[in-house]
Amino acid sequence: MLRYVAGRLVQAAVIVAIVATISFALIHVAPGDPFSAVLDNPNVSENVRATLRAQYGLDRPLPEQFVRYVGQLARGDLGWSFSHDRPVREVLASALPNTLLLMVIALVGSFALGILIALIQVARRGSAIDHTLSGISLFFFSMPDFWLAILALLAFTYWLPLFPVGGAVDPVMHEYMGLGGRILDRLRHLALPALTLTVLASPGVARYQRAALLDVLPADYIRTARLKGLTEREILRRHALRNALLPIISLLGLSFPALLTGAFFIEKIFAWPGMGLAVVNAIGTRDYPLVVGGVILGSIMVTVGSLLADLLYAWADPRLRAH
Amino acid sequence: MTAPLLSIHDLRTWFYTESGVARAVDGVSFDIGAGETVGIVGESGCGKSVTALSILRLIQPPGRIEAGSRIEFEGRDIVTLGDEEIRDIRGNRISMIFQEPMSALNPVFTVGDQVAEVARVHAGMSRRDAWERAVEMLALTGIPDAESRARQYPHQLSGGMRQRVLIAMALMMKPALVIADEPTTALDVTIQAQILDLLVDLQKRIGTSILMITHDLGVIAETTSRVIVMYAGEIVEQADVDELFAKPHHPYTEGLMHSMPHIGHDQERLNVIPGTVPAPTDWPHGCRFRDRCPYSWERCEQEHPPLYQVGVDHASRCHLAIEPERRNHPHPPLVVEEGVAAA
Amino acid sequence: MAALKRKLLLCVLLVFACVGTESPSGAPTGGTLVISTGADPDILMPSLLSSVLAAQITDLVYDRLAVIGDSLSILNDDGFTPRLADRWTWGADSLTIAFHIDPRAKWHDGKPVRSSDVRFTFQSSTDSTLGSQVKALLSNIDSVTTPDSATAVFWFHARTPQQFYDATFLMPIIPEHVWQGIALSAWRGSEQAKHPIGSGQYRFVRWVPRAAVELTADTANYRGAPRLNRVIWSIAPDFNTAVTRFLSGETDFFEQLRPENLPEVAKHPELRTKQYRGLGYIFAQFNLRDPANRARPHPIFGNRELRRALTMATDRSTMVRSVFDSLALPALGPTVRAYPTTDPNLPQIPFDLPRARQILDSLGWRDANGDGVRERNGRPLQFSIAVPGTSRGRVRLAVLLQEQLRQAGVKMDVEQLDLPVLIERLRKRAFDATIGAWNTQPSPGSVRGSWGTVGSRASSGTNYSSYENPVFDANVDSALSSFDLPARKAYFTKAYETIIQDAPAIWLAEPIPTVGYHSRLQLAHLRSDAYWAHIPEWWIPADKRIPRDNAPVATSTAQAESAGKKTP
Amino acid sequence: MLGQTQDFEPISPPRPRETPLALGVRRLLRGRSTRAALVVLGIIVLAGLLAPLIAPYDPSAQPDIVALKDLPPSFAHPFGTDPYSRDVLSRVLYGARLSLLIGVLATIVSLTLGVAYGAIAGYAGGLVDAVMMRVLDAFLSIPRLLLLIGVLVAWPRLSIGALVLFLGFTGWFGLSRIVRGQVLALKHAEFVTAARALGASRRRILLRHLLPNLVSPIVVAATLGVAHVIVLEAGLSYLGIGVPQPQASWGNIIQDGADQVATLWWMSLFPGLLMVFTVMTLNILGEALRDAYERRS
Repeated sequence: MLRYVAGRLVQAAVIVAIVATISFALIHVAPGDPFSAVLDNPNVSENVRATLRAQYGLDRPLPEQFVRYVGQLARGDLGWSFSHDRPVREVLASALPNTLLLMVIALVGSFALGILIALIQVARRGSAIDHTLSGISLFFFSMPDFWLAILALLAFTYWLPLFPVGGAVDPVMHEYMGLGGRILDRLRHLALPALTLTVLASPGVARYQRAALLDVLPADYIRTARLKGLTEREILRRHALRNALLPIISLLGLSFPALLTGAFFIEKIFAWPGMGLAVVNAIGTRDYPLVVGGVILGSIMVTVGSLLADLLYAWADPRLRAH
Repeated sequence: MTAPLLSIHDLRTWFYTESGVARAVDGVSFDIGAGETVGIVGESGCGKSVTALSILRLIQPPGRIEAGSRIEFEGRDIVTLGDEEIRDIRGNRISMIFQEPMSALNPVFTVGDQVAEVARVHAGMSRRDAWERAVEMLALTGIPDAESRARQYPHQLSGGMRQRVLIAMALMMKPALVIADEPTTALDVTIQAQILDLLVDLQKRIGTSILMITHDLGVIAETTSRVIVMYAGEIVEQADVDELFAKPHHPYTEGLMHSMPHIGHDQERLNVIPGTVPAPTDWPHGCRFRDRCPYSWERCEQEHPPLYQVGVDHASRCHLAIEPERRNHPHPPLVVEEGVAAA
Repeated sequence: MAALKRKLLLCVLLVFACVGTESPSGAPTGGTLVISTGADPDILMPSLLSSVLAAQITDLVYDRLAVIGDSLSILNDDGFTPRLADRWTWGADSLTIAFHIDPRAKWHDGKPVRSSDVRFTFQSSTDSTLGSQVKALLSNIDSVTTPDSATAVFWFHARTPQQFYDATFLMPIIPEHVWQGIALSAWRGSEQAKHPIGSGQYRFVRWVPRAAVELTADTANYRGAPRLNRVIWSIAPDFNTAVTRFLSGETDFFEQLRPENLPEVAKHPELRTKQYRGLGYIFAQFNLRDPANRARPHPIFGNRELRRALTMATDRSTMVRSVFDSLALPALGPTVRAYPTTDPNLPQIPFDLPRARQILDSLGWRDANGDGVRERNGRPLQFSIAVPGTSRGRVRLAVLLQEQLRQAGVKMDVEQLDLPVLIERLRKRAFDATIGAWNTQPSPGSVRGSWGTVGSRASSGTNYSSYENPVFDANVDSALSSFDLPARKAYFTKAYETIIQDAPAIWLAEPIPTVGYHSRLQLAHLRSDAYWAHIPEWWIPADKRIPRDNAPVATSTAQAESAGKKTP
Repeated sequence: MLGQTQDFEPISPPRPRETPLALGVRRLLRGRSTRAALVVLGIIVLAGLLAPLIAPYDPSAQPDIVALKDLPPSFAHPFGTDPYSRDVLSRVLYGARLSLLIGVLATIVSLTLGVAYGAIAGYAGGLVDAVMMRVLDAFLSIPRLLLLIGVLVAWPRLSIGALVLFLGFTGWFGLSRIVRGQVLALKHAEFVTAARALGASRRRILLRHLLPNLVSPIVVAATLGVAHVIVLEAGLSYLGIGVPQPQASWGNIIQDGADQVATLWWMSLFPGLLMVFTVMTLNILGEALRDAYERRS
């Protein structure tokens, strides 16, 4: 187990190193020097330019620049965001909790919803309910993230104004609210983006879990359980789900990229102040250090996520736990 | 003779598949007496396992036990029982042992848990009592150090151990009938004998009946008192074990005998009988074995043979029973095995 | 204190009750104005800012010596009213103006405003280290002297009609004691540039990026407290969210409605719209010099006839109606109708597609290969027009223009760029064409920089087209040095006629700024250059207040500062 | 469905001369939803291909920029018009063309890379394989959209060809892992050993023996890959770094109307719906293909 963890950690480190290399290559191989916009912008102050030059050592030979760059990354220095006029790390650090909040809610919500749907489907497999739910799942599964978010925005803030438009809190009144009011305000703002991301992520879980359950059901041990005189319900809940949860833990790791991608669009469309919004806005302002910082951080999140999922898997599966 | 424990009458289990109705079991009738050991033997696809599963009503869609089939057990017809009642029989009055002890055990629970579960379901025992009972039972099946073994997961046990676990599970409630579906096929030769001995031994102690399903005539010879030979969804021959081995009547049984490997020689298919079992969606008219039969003649093509009585408690579904002289003129089988040309 | 507490408690209990208090002048005060906006300010420092929002905020926080009248006359001190300077005297030769600082004037941190602050403001604004965009406009001011702490004297190089305007309008006065310790090069990134301390009727409370900027009434102000207690800019991430917040009542005021918003606003009986005359115009501008070699004329746009043909091929009034509906008029030229010096009947190049085709034919641009695009000597009549992708109006105009020109056999590619990139290209004159927009100042003189030879030759000049015509320059100069309105108007008209006929740009649209506001809000005059100029006079009747009007107000400076520091 | 009874495998032995592909197709056509999906996809593809013939208007024509702009769906303009008075239906049809084309071309690029990389890694084995797989892990852990954003922001103003290449370059990681697994498994399969024993060259083994066995995972990956690329392209275009503006792709049309969703909802709804249907049918087909092949093996 310990060896396994160590191995996975090394692997994660290698991944981050490769991501760093890719991002370095992006910065330096790109034809339209990504910093020209900054370096020539009259509104960017001289010390920012100097910082940038120092950061990327733009006038040094490439290998030296690379060593410098990796060194800075290792220290957690992601450079200077000129559109925010703050270090990229600070920008991302202040945005990250919002993104994580959104992702965690959506993760928990979509897995709960997805597994529930799958259980209903499998309990009534072959029935009209099963087919209908499959169809609905597939429909939402095939939906581009941004499109569903646009529709949700349209439906629930314009046509049926149930939710406030954008942001994490009421920008004006939040400061003046009591504790209860603040919590309520946050929840009101959180509801629609979190729900949308949940709806986006659930079909994948439901489909995967349904398949996993159906994979498990023909298994001999399910027949054994049936043979023992267990009810279908007990079998589904006790024997099938428990086994089908293992693949779902793998799905947990696999779903991070999609969840993060979804969060990007959702943050953009619902103006949720997370790292997705920061990075997408940085596209518009050509704030290249921030974009690259977002890519690196996103990759780290995904790597860490899948690492956690793997560890969880190893812990949950008695066959692996022993080793 | 007292009333049999289990009495199957005209069992038909059909599967409604995309490529047609597969009549996997097609009119099977037989009895099992209390404490008796009956064997069903036949090639893959002959319907013996479906018969076993039908007895426990474990047929999953698209399979279905057809109306008119009757499976009488302890005075009740299993076919028409409610879900609740059938569940009460499963694992309690009738239990089953499978071929693959690894896959038949749930990998994420300890074996003790799985054995104990039976007692919890049927005897309503507490977790603790059930566990103790399970350990007892495991010990009874010859698992050394059962207490600690019970805390292990299936993957930590050897194949023979796992089979013992399954046997413990099956005998937990001292059922009236145990169905053993190829219980030794997946095991090492040396273990096979041990497991068979164990079964026979336990049967004697508990007094349960056994329905032994196998393709291995050696196992039949060793454990059973009466044999049913199945082919293409039907019983083709039925006799006491000694009678059958001494005087096989049906050409299929004959073929099986000829191809009988030495005990323990694991051979999945008895390839020596030329040809393969026809598709269950499309049983031939007349005798279903005729294409592979060295004696077949016109009658075999036109008339579906009934079960002829050919001796004391000995029946055979072969027209040779009424035209025995045909046995003197064997000919090569009509059909060359498919794929031979291509190979 | 206990009484205050009780009062606050009452506020909380009777949320809908109003707690209007009377100001010394007798006008009712109280209430919160929330303005919807779609972007953050860039920097809250008058000499460095470039965003309109930053100007709104700093104009309320900082004071000028005097403010321009609503007529926007820039002639001498006509119509100007006192602010930090309670009076002023002209020198005998009119080359000096002595401003007397209002003795009651205090900075928001409690320090008095002195003449040295005025001198400091001038000196820092004109120091090239700071890099203020105002510097170029202050070239006529030689220096500022301070004979005593209450008097600031401006010394001018030349007598011009807009001397007084230059001295007062261009420079909100900043406190020397706050800024003197910071190197000029560090101003831009300084904390002070995020937490302004001024002398205006509103003091700064907080700026939470991407959320809000809040100002509160400076109740002890030398000019009296403003009528609204608070002004808050609610910063939405984009235009649409800003509009939606306004429509939903989350905000009270939206500064620039688009035509498609009007029916939405009309659906809300409590919302109103109001138009005022703006000072902006939009145009499609050509580069008259070859981007590859500025010594040569542009291979396409170097030709005046061709440029005129392009204007002729453009149905400007239809385009304007398509994009802006009733919220803009076709532009007259490099000017706006709000100037008293602008003749609204300036002769235009008419829309005449057949004639445009004829001209292009006669210039040798013909479609020989039948692909719909004219060519000459093997070179197709094709160019790309750069537009800022974030400006929807300009993108729309470009796409419409693309189709119009296609009908004349001209292939125009639309290239959407990010604003900083675009500005950079314009600065380097590395472009074929662009859709530009100028928001001009009250003085029509800015046309010198944007279309005159000065703006073409100077390295920081904004005459991106490199349009150079001595006739135009001479007429503009004459106009600017003339003290007589009819004469000024005549000179400007000549200058405009010249440039219109030279067609260095297709003059597209002059937007009519349209604000949306909640009917409970009582607006004052919306001044053309700055609708917000009179915000201190806006008010909300006591019977129309809603809970947020009565939210407790940050009162002391200390509180304001700590609130400000909380912002990350 | 007969998995319940192990005894019961050979229902109908495969017809000897049928290729895996033909078998797959035959299996595929059995499902009702699969047939429906094929029909819908066929219609969409056909509509895209025939866009010039069936589009009611020129997708870039601006017939009347004042009177005909921003029209909601009507008989004359079933999908409404955009702010330039262009017919949205016509644009969506042309958009189908472009979006599908990008999807297919990018997927071809991905397939080529994925198969090559996976086959090499699997065939080489050992250290080469280990290194190649670690590199692959790194690529797999970068969310594709993020990677593309990073690339496309660095390379502004890309042509569609370059966009296709980048979409292709970022889409092969998953497939190459599958291919590598298959190659690894097949490498030691008897028929390959036999071929090697008979002196077949490495190239011949790869091409004649391994590739045909990779057909099924490739076909499945291709189907799902096209769906994925379509969604990605739309997302990037929506962010303004995908297909450059004058051309209509589904993402672009949605982006055109994105800043007026409330008033121009038809500009988001119709291209989006069409996209959902396309992706949905591709998903159905991909899965049906997978089922068909998996059941065979």
